[in-house]
Amino acid sequence: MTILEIKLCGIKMRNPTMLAAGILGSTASSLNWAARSGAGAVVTKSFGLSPNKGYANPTTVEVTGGVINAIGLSNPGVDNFKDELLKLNKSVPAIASLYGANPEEFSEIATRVEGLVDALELNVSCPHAIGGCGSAIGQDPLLTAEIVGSVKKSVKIPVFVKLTPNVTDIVEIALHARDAGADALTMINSLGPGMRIDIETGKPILKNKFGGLSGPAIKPVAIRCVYDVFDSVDIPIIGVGGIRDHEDVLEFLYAGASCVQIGTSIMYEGMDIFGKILNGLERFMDEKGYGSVDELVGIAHK
Amino acid sequence: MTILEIKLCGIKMRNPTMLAAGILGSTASSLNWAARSGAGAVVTKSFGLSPNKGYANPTTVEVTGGVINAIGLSNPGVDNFKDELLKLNKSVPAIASLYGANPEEFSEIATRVEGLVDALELNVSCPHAIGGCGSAIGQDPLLTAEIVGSVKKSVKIPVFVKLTPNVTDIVEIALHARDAGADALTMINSLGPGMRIDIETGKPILKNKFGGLSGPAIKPVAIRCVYDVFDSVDIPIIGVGGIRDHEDVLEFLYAGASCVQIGTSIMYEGMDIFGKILNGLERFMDEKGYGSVDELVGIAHK
Amino acid sequence: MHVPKIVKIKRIIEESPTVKTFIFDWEVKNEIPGQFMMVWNLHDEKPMSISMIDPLKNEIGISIKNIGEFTGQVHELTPGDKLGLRGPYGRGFHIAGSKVLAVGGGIGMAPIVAFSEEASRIGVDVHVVSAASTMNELLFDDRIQRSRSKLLTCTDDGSHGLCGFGTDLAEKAMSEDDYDMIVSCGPEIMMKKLFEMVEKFKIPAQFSLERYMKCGMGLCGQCCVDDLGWRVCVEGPVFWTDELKMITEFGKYKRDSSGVKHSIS
Amino acid sequence: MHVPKIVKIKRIIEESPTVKTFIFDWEVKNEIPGQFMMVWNLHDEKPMSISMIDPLKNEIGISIKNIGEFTGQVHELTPGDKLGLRGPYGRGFHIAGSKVLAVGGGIGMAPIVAFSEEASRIGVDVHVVSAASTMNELLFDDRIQRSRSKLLTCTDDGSHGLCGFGTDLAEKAMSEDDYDMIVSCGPEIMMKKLFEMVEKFKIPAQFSLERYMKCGMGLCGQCCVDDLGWRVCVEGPVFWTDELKMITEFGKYKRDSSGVKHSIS
Ligand SMILES: Cc1cc2nc3c(=O)[nH]c(=O)nc-3n(C[C@H](O)[C@H](O)[C@H](O)COP(=O)(O)OP(=O)(O)OC[C@H]3O[C@@H](n4cnc5c(N)ncnc54)[C@H](O)[C@@H]3O)c2cc1C
Ligand SMILES: Cc1cc2nc3c(=O)[nH]c(=O)nc-3n(C[C@H](O)[C@H](O)[C@H](O)COP(=O)(O)OP(=O)(O)OC[C@H]3O[C@@H](n4cnc5c(N)ncnc54)[C@H](O)[C@@H]3O)c2cc1C
Ligand SMILES: Cc1cc2nc3c(=O)[nH]c(=O)nc-3n(C[C@H](O)[C@H](O)[C@H](O)COP(=O)(O)O)c2cc1C
Ligand SMILES: Cc1cc2nc3c(=O)[nH]c(=O)nc-3n(C[C@H](O)[C@H](O)[C@H](O)COP(=O)(O)O)c2cc1C
Ligand code: FES
Ligand code: FES
Repeated sequence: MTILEIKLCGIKMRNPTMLAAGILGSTASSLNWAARSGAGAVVTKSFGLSPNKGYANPTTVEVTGGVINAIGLSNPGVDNFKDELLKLNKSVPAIASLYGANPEEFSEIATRVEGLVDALELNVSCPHAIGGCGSAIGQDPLLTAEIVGSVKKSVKIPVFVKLTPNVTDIVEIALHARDAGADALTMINSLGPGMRIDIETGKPILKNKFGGLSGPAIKPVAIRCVYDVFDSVDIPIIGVGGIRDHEDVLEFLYAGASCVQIGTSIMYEGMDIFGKILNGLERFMDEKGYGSVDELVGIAHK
Repeated sequence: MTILEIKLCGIKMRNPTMLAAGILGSTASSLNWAARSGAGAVVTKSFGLSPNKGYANPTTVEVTGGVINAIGLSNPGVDNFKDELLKLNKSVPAIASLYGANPEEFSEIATRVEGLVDALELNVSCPHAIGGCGSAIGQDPLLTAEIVGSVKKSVKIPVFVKLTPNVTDIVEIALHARDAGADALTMINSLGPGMRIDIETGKPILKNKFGGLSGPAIKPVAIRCVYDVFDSVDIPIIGVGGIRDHEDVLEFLYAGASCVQIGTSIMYEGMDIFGKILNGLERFMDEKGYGSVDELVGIAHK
Repeated sequence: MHVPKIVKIKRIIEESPTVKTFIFDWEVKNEIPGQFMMVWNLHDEKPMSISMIDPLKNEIGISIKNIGEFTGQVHELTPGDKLGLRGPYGRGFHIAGSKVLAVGGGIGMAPIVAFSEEASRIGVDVHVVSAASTMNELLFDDRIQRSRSKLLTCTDDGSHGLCGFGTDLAEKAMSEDDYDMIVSCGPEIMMKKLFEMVEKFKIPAQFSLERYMKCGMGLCGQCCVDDLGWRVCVEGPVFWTDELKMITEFGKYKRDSSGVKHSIS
Repeated sequence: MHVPKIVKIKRIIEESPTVKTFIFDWEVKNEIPGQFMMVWNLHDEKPMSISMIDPLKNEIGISIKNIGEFTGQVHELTPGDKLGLRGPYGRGFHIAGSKVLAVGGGIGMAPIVAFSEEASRIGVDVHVVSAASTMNELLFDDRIQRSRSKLLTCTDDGSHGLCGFGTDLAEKAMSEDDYDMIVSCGPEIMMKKLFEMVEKFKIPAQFSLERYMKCGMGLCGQCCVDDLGWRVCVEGPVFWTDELKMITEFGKYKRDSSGVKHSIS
């Protein structure tokens, strides 16, 4: 056992990093690649009941400090995705990210994949989902609670709930998710949403016009969300938003995250980002004499 | 008359740029400096009824793509600030930014400075104000409307309302402000709020722990807010958030802003930023054959 | 920054009844044959190989075959019309060896002609196998000849050059000549056959793959291939045979925009 | 990035009963005497001039006079304790001329000693007027002498050197010697008097100003001075007499942390 090992809702992880949902997570192959590259766990691209092409291109565009994206939750649907889940090499825990339009849809998908993964992450926070599937849910505390409650009744594996920062009060949503039975909270999904307009043509560049902001630019907001929720909610927090190096990971742990997810920065650093971060983290803990990741969690509150 | 000239709520401006509230706006001298440097209008630092020291340092810290700040609305109070307003050289329109805890306070301050400025900007959106003065108001549509209504009854000069992006639905707040009589909307105040934690000590760096995020990192969100509100509200919008060059200004105009404010990027570019942006803007308009700024407003909606 | 840059179409060359080349002013830095651009026509955005690189005139070109909505729209544009380009993306062809066989099929000739020009320029002896369905779909003959590469053509219907597939002609060339390396772009079944051939002849080779692309910048995972998960937009689109051996889906299937698999035939 | 970097106090030098110098390992790039650091003691953050720059050992120092809550807290620290530093900030002293008079009063000696060391090192003949209230508050004598600058001292109570103010001693020096330039840092009333003196003697001069600072990076406007609005943290803290003539509040008043004016006396 190394000093990086952690336990999250009973799930053993060899280190506190995960591949974030929707970044290279559409196939078993790329999820396995993330695992081979060092990720302590992998989260799939969010999938729903039926195949979804998502939005037409352009679906991503870079901005200062990150990207805005409106992929639109493209995925081959739960049945096709089960084939992918079956091919996961299982070297690290796998978390299935789900989306749906209502409690029944969420529970249906959850039940179908329960046997193939170690935990579920409910995506109620995509800022550009079609047909009320995304943050329309996560911005409504009661609807969020209803969905979490429904999924919790349907499955036995841990259920994480991924929250949107695009609300007046994220603590309120977090409390509702916790009360409905969430085992952990993932924070944050992409922010805004944001828009980028082309100067020459005056056109919004994304086909969907606006998309969620992710990358280093959103890190301060993610850190604050984790910090605030840590103070009022007693379930583990999975921190995500703008992580690019091991210092960013430390910041999330200090704020109160038990572990972290990494997404957009893979665009800058490639899959090697996991190895680089783990080296940095282990060196730091070694130098400072920390014996386990848990000792780092919540330090900023002391 | 140059092609950059605009009219905002009846106020003639030689160009569509303003100094944003709270950046170098605490004295007549620095406001006059911004005017000398090219700003088409200047907005003061927000001031309240009595002197306010704000938070202790650190009050600002840089992050990727901008800064987070928790200055805490430090100001010498309306009576001292009137001395500053009297020393404005009046070469460009001056806008007084006010804050208060309730409708009465807002109206009181508004009345006292009405004769000294060309318009008011109500700051109901500071994400780190003491005692419910800031975004606690701007996140509540009814309270916002009440304050706007009260100020509108007290003064005759145009009243701008500055909105916070840190709400689930900015269009709802914008509509309430408009219905209460706002003459224009300024969008956006700083975002988040955000937090930055020091790696060595585990301490949040800002004394107030969290602060508003500003600078290029927030531009995509500001653009989206302007775009969305332009679609549903028929009063002029003053765009602000992350502007660093004339292309950023164009993006705001295309999204629907009638003019813009510039804040954080003065840290990168100095006061020369106004001159640089105006040159860029005039050259662009000249090359493309635009005859007035108005022609650019809202192009992204076509 | 991964942001489309709006450029005006400078010239359009009608290469064949279905293919047009669009030329743009573009500050050439280190664009490499085999790399691609994301091309935005203000409605949709799709990957297109760079088919022409002129570092002296600072021009690049892309060659588009009209096969659907997007390519149809672009074909309707005229000089002066605007497109948004971002790139170059991906890993292009590595130029190595002194005698190289370049095999292109159909619109796959786009990166191949750019490769043959670039490689010839630095002194490599390039033989180009250009394959098309019929004579007037043969692409870039003149540019290949001007680049002093040797041109070998074939058509499915025998209307020009050898009657047969590009792989037949390539096999002939490989048995008659000693090549240091092969590069290829074209229909995946053609490349799959060629791949088996170069294994037999034991010649190092690079192949340019096509997969559905959304971001083009290595984020969305839409273009990832089994079993290694590599992103065709970043780790590809050009792969060595060593790498292709680990891309188990090569020649078998590819995924569409929702991620559903479709077999290649 | 304007972010505090945590450093450990390497050594502490007790300069006088009220002043301590704190030395840190710091990669010296182009720190200039007259520039300042924002010093964070994990509770508050305040501006402090750089009083020592050692590009060989890669060390810098700041010298702090204990006058209130923050400075008191920092005085309680011991070697190994942590402080956060960001900077260097502002425009330092411009080194020019071959014979320079440097006038420091009280803790204003902090940038002056750094200046005299740096200027001497490159061959400038520096005469330093060091003024303090009383003998054991005279700062940095040893360093000034070691730097081969000429040291002239005075104390308000006559306990060492000339009995009188720094301005008296400076006037004496200026009438006896020809200086190409004057630099000064100290109480603003002292500098105001010196400013009038150099006008009379027609010698170019630079003065280092103090104003209340929050951001230190040119954003908040807390340190802006009348009438031009310049930011002391960016356009200053060192100003030429030409510039000072346009800083009409110089010697008259300064603003506190809420922006309320207080007259200087
Ligand atoms: C790296 C790369 C380089 C390419 N270079 C060229 C080129 O030089 N010239 C050329 O004509 N074509 C090229 N293509 C193929 C080109 O992108 C598609 O033919 C084009 O997008 C079809 O669009 P459509 O709307 O006209 O047809 P559709 O009817 O939309 O699609 C026809 C077929 O094209 C493919 N396709 C559609 N959209 C995409 C997409 N976003 N990404 C990848 N494939 C897609 C699919 O297989 C689809 O079945 C390249 C593709 C890739 C991946
Ligand atoms: C550019 C610059 C360089 C300085 N260099 C030095 C130095 O080398 N050594 C040194 O001992 N002191 C220096 N000072 C002054 C030092 O910053 C203050 O004396 C110190 O902040 C006082 O803090 P306190 O809490 O101990 O005292 P307080 O009781 O808080 O303040 C005493 C006085 O210090 C001043 N002060 C307080 N806070 C600030 C602030 N944030 N910014 C500016 N002035 C403030 C005010 O005039 C106040 O009345 C410098 C100031 C500036 C602006
Ligand atoms: C291209 C892209 C696709 C994403 N898809 C999903 C998704 O399917 N489900 C989800 O919960 N989050 C999705 N996200 C959000 C990320 O998981 C993550 O919460 C966010 O990007 C912030 O982290 P980062 O800054 O490290 O990317 C996506 C983000 C990006 C950039
Ligand atoms: C240091 C600082 C102080 C600010 N003070 C105020 C203020 O007093 N009142 C206000 O309405 N907005 C204030 N703001 C917000 C700005 O006016 C502006 O809305 C925001 O910073 C986004 O624009 P920017 O990215 O160009 O800075 C402040 C911002 C900064 C960085
Ligand atoms: S197209 Fe998005 S990762 Fe390749
Ligand atoms: S201290 Fe903020 S501008 Fe100088």
